[in-house]
Amino acid sequence: MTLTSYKYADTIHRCFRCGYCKFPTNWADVNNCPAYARFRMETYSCGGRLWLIRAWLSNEIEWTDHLAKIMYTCTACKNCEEKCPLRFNVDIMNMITAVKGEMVERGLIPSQVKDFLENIQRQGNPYGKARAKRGEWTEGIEIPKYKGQDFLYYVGCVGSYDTRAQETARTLGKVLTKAGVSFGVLGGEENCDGNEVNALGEETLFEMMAEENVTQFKELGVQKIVTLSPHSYNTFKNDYPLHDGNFEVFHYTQALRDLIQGERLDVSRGLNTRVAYHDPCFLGRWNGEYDAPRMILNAIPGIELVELEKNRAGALCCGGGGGNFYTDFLGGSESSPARIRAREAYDTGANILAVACPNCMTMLEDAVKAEGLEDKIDVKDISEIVVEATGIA
Amino acid sequence: MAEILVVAEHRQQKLADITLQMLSKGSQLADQSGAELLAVVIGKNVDIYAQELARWADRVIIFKKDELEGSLAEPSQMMLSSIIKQRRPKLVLIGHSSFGMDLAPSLAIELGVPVITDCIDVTIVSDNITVTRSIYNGKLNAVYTFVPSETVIVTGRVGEFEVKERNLRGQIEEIDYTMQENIEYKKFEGYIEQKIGIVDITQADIVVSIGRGIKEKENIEIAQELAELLGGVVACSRPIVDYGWLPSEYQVGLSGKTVTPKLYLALGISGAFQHVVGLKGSNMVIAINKDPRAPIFNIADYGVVDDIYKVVPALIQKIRELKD
Amino acid sequence: MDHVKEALAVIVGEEHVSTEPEELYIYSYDLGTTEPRRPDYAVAPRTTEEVRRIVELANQEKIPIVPLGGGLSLAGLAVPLQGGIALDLKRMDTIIEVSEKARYAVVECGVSQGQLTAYLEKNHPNLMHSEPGAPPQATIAGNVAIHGQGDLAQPYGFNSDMVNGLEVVLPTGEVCKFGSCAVGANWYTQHPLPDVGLFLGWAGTTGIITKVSLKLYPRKKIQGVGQFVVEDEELIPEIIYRITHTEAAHDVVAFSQAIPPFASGLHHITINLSADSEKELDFKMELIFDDTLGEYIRSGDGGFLGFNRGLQRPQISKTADWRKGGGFEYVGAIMPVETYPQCYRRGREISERHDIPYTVLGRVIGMSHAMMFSWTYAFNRADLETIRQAREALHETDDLALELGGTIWKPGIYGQKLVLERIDPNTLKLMKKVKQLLDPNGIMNPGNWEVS
Amino acid sequence: MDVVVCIKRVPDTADVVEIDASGNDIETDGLAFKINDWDEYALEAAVQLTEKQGGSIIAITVGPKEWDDVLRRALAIGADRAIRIDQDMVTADCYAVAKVLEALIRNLSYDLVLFGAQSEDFGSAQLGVMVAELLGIPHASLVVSLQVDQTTARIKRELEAGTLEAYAVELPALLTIQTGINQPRYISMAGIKRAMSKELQVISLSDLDLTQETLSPTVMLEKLELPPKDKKAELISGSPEESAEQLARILQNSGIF
Repeated sequence: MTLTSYKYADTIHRCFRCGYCKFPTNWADVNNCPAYARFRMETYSCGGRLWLIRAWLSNEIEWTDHLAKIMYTCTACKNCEEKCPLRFNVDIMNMITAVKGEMVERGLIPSQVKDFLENIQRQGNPYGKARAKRGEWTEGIEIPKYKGQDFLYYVGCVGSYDTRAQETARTLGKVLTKAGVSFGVLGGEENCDGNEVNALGEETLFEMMAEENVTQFKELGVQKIVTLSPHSYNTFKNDYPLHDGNFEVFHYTQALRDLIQGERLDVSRGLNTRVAYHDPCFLGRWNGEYDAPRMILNAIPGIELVELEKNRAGALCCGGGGGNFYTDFLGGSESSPARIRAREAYDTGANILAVACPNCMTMLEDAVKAEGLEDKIDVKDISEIVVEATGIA
Repeated sequence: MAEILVVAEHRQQKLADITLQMLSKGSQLADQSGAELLAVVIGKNVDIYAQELARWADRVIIFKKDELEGSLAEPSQMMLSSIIKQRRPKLVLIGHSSFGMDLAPSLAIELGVPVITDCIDVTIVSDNITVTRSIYNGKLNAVYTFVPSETVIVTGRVGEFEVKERNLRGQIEEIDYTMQENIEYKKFEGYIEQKIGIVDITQADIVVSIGRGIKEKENIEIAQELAELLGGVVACSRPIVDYGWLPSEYQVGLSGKTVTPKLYLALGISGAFQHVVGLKGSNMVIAINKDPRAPIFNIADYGVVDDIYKVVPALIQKIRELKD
Repeated sequence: MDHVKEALAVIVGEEHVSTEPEELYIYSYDLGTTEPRRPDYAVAPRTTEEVRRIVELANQEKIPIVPLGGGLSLAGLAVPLQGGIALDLKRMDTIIEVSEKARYAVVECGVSQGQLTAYLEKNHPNLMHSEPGAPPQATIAGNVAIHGQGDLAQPYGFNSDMVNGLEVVLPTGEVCKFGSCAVGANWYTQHPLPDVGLFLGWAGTTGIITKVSLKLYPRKKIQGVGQFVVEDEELIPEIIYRITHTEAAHDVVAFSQAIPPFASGLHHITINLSADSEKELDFKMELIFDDTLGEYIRSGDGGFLGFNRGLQRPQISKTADWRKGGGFEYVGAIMPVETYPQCYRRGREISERHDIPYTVLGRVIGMSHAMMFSWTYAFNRADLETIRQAREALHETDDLALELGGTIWKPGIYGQKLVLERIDPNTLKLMKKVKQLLDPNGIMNPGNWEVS
Repeated sequence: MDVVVCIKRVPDTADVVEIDASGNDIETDGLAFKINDWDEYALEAAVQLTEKQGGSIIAITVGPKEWDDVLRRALAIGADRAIRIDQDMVTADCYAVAKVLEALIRNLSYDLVLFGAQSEDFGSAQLGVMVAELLGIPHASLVVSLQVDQTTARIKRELEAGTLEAYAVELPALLTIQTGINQPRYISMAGIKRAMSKELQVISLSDLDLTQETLSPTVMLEKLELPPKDKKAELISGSPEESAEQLARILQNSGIF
C-alpha cells in the first residue's frame, strides 16, 4: 500500500499535531494518551502516530520494528478521538487500525503481536492455551450450558483463561443465577469474539471469527447476549451486525442495573465502603455507557461512590486495550498507565477500585501491587461488589 | 570380539566434553556386553588426544590429517565409513553436537545402517540395543529399538551422560588414510569467535538469567536491577538473543556459554535442554515461571510458579529490606 | 551504540533517549512551514540536574541542543537547524508551588498552559494566569522564552513581564537562579536585583529555562465575552483607546477573517469581562457597551453582537483545517495600535494574492501600548504548493510588519535576518557579546539569533 | 535461485501432551497443529533469498490431507508452489521419509534445498542431512547465516559455546536452518486465503515409483512414557510477596547476600 491507496489518504495529513489528543477533559495533564504517558516522546502520541503513518506510506521513513511498536502501543482507548478538535477526528482509530492492517498484511508486526495472532489462529485465544481448556473456568460451580435460554452469557478469552478473571466470570454467573436469569454459557465451545484481533489490524481473521460466531449463535438460537467484557460487548454490538449478526447485546452492568431496578436482585444488604469506579474504554468512550455501572454502585446501600479525577469520557485507559493486556508494550515502568491509574485511584481515598472489564481487572490489580498499594485499595469487579451486597456466599 | 566405536570430537586443540561423556557410556556398555571399546579420532594433530582417549578405550585409532580444518563432517564420514566397513562395530556412538548432527545421518545413509539421534539413554540387553529419546520438548520419552543390523549408530545428547574416569591404557594405532577426493565442494573459511562482552557471565558467582517470559525488551531492566542488587550479572536463554534483545555473549546453553555460579536464578525460562545443559554446574538453581509444567522446575532447587513481574519486584524489595 | 547516545542514556535512562528514525523524524518538524532538519538525538530529561549534565556533555562533544516545550512556536524555533539534541522538556512537569496570597506559581519548564489552568481551577479558584491562545500543550516556560502573551495581556502586558524568577541552565552548564529565589527561598519577585535577565525572548539560544515563577491574577466568578463589530477598520484604534480607558476589560482582541464569508470584511472586537457579582458585571457592561461604545451604535457605525457568559477555550488549531490540510503558520508582530487599518488591508491583500483565506487579528497589550498581531496563513500539508504560498506570504508579511513600524514577534530565520539587518548596531554588538559570553561553543539552538 | 523447502506439520504442544491408549502415540484429540517452528525460519530464509535474487520456491511435505494447511501456509509465506506426497509417515522412521523426499526432490530443479534444523515434536535433527546424502549433494546443518551467489552458498554454522564456523558450499546444496537466522514474518489470514489459488499438487508414492516395501523401517518406536522426575524443585507457594519473602530468606541463608 502506498499513501495514495490508503483509505485515509485525504485526511491523514490533516492532523496538526496540536496535542489536544494527550489531554483529559480538564487539561490536568498530558498523560491521557496511555502510550504517550508511558514513553513521553512525541512519536507515541496520537499526532506522532498519524504523522509517522503518513511518512511511512509516502516512503519518507522505512518500516522498522520500532515503528511497528509505536503503532501497537496504541491501546485503542479513543481518548484522542474524544479530544481532537478537528472534524476528521471520527476516523483517527480507523486510520491507526488501517495501518496496523497494512503491517499485518506485509507480515511486519512486533513479535508479541505475531504471537498473539498466531495463538488466536491456532488455539482461538491469545495465550496459546489449549482450545480444549476454554471451558475449565466453570469447574467447581453450577453453571448451565447454553441450550436456548433467554441469554447467552459470553465470557471471552480473558474471563475463560486468566485465573483472576475466571473468578469474576464465576461470580457473575452466580449473580445471574441468583437473580433467576435464564442463561447459559458455551464453555469449551465458545470462541474468541475477535475485538482485539480487529483492533490489531487482522481484519480477515476477524471477519472469519465473526462469521463463525454468528453462525454458531444462530444455530443455537441465540437472541440476547450478556457479556462479561466490554470488548466483546463492543464488537457484538457494533461489528457483528455487519456480518449478519443482529443480537440484542448487553454488557453485564446494563443487565445488573436492570435486574436491580426491576427488583429481581436485592442488594439491600449493602456494603459500607468507599468505591471509585474506573470507566473501561470499550464501555465508556466506545459505547457511551457511563451510567449503568454508576447506577449499580449508587443503588447499593452504604457505598459511597467517589469519582476519579479523570472519569467518564476523560478517563485514563488502564493500558490493556488493543491487545496490550497481552503484548504488554506499556508495562514495566511507574509511568505505565495502569500504575498511574492505580495511584489516581488511591488519591481518591477509596477502599475499592471498581472495574467492569476483565482486562482492566488484570491490569489494575497488577498495578496496585506494583505500586505497593494492595493493603490500601482493592480492585474488584462490579459483579463481585454486587455479590457481596446481595449476601450470596 | 564385538566392538563399540566412539567417535571423538575436538575443536581448536581441545577434546570436546561430549567425547568423554560418550566414552564413559561406551565403556559401560562395553563392560556390560563384553565388547571392546574403540575410539576413533580424525583431523589435524590429533595424536595429542591419543593418550587421553586410551584411558577409556581398549583401542584408539588415529587418522591424522593435518590438512583438515573445520568441523570435518565430510572427511570424517569417509574415514569412519572405511573403518566401520572394515571392523563392523555393533554400535557407533557419536555426540549429538553440531559435529554429530552434520555427520551421523549421512554416515548412516552411506553405510545403509540404522541411526537414532539425540538419545538420552542407551542399553544393551542380550545383544539388543534399546535407546531412549526425549521428545516434545522434554514432555515425553520415547523408547526405540532397531531392526536387526550388524551395526547401528546412536548419537547421544550433550550433558546427559555422566563422565566416569577410567584408567585403561588402550592400544594406539595410527592409520594412514589416503583421501580419494579433495573436498572442494565445501570449503572451511574460519571460525567466528564470540565477541568478548563487557561482562563475562562464565566468571560470575550469581547469574540472573532471563527467558522468553520476560516478554519485552525494556523489562530486562528489572532483571538487571536484581542482578546488581545481588552483585551478579544478567544472562539469558536463546530466544532473547534471537529477538536481538541481548548480544549472544549473554546466552547460556549449548550454543552459548556454560556457567557455574553459586546461584542461577532463571526468570521466565522454560528450561529446554539446550539451555539447561549450560547451567548444570550451578550450585543452586531457582526458577520463577508462570507455567507449572515448565521443565526448568525439574532441575531447579526452588521454584515459584507465578508471574515474574509480580515476584521479582517484590523480591527486590525484600532483599533490600533484609540487607538494611 | 555511539558513545554520545550511551552517555545520554546514562543521564536520562535508556527509554528517554532515542536515535531511532521515527523519533528523529518527528522532532525534525515543527508544525509550520519550516523545512525539517533531523536531530541526531531525541532526549527527554526529567530534572534540572539531568539537563545540566546533558549541557555539559554537549559542550564536550560540541553538539547543538535545541530545547522545546510544546514545540508549538510554528516559526521553526524548535527545529534543530544544525542537528544535535532535540531536548523535549515536557517530562519536567511538576507544579512546584502556588502562593495564593502572593499570587504566583513556580513551575518546571514542561508544565503546560492547560495543566496550570486545570490545576488552578481545581486548587486555587480565585487565581488565574494569562493563558495564551495556543493549544493547551504549549508550556509556560516556552511561552515566556519567546515573549508570549495571553488573555490577561490587556491589563498586565506580556507574559514575560509576569516572570517573578527563573532557574536557568546556562549554555556552559551552570545552574543559575534569577530574582528573589536567587537570594532566598521565595519566588515572589524578579526585582530589585541587578538585571541579568538574558533569557526572555532569546528563544533558547542563551540557556535552558528549567523553572519559572509566574505571576497570577485574580480570577473572578463570572467570565464572559462581549462582541462588538464595525465595518470601517479606521475606527478600530480609537475604539480600543476608549475601551482601554475604562480599565474594565480583561482581554481585548480585534480581528477580521474570510471565514465565515458573510462576516468577511467586518471587524470584530471581542471584549472579555470578568466580575465577582452581577452588580459588578452590570456596571462593567454599562461602562463599556453603553457609555463608551454606545455612540458608535447610535451612529450606525458599530453593532453590539451580545455577551456570552463563560469563556470558550482557545481552539486555534481549527485554523489548521481551513484548507483541509493540517497546517497554518502566522506572522506575529508587535505593532502600534494605530496601524490596525493598514495591517488589516495589507495583510488581506497578501492573503488574497496567495489564494489563502485571510485572517488578521490583533490582541491589545497593556493600556493600548501595542497590539500583538497575527496574520495567519493556512496551508495543506499534503500540497507543497500551498506550503510554498504560505511561506511566501509569511515572508511578505515579515517585511510588512517592519515597514509599518512594528517589530516581529518570535520571528523565524527569515524574520530574524530582517530584524538583525535593521537593529541598532550597538545593540547588535551587545547581543554578540552576550551570546559569546554565555555560549562560547555556540551549542544553544544554533541557527537562531545568529548574531556573531 | 530455485529453492526447495521441506516442511513438517507438528502438534502445538505448548500446553500439554498426553500418551494415547496404544502407548506409542500421543493423544491428538483437542490438539492444534502448526508448521514446525524451524521450518518457518527455513521458508523465511528462502523467501528472503528469492526476493533479492529472483527464482522460485517449492514447498514440499509428506503427510495426509490435513497437512495441506502447512503447505498453504508455506504458499502464503511466499512459496510459488507446493507438493504433498500423500502418505501418513508421522510414526515412520526418518530413513523412510528421507527416501520419499529424495525420490521427489531428485526430479525437481533446484539450487538449494532447505530444511528446518530439527522438528519441534521428535527433534531428531537428521532428516535433512540424510536427504543430502541420498541426493549426493553437499550439506551443512545448523545454518545461522546465509548468503548465496550464482554458484556458492556462504554460510555460517552454529557450533557450541558461542562459536560459529564459516563455509563456502558449492551449489546445489542442502542446508538445515537454525532459528535466529531471521525473523519470520507474520502471515495474515488474507495472505493464507490468497494463497489458496496457488498450485498445491498431491502425489502418491506410486507417482514416485516407490512401494510400501521399499520404505520398511530401520528403527521401531516401542513405547512412549512420561520422563522420570529425578529431581523436582521445592515449590514455594503463596502470594507474590510471600514467595518473594521466602526466596529472599533462602538467598540470605545461603549466603548469597
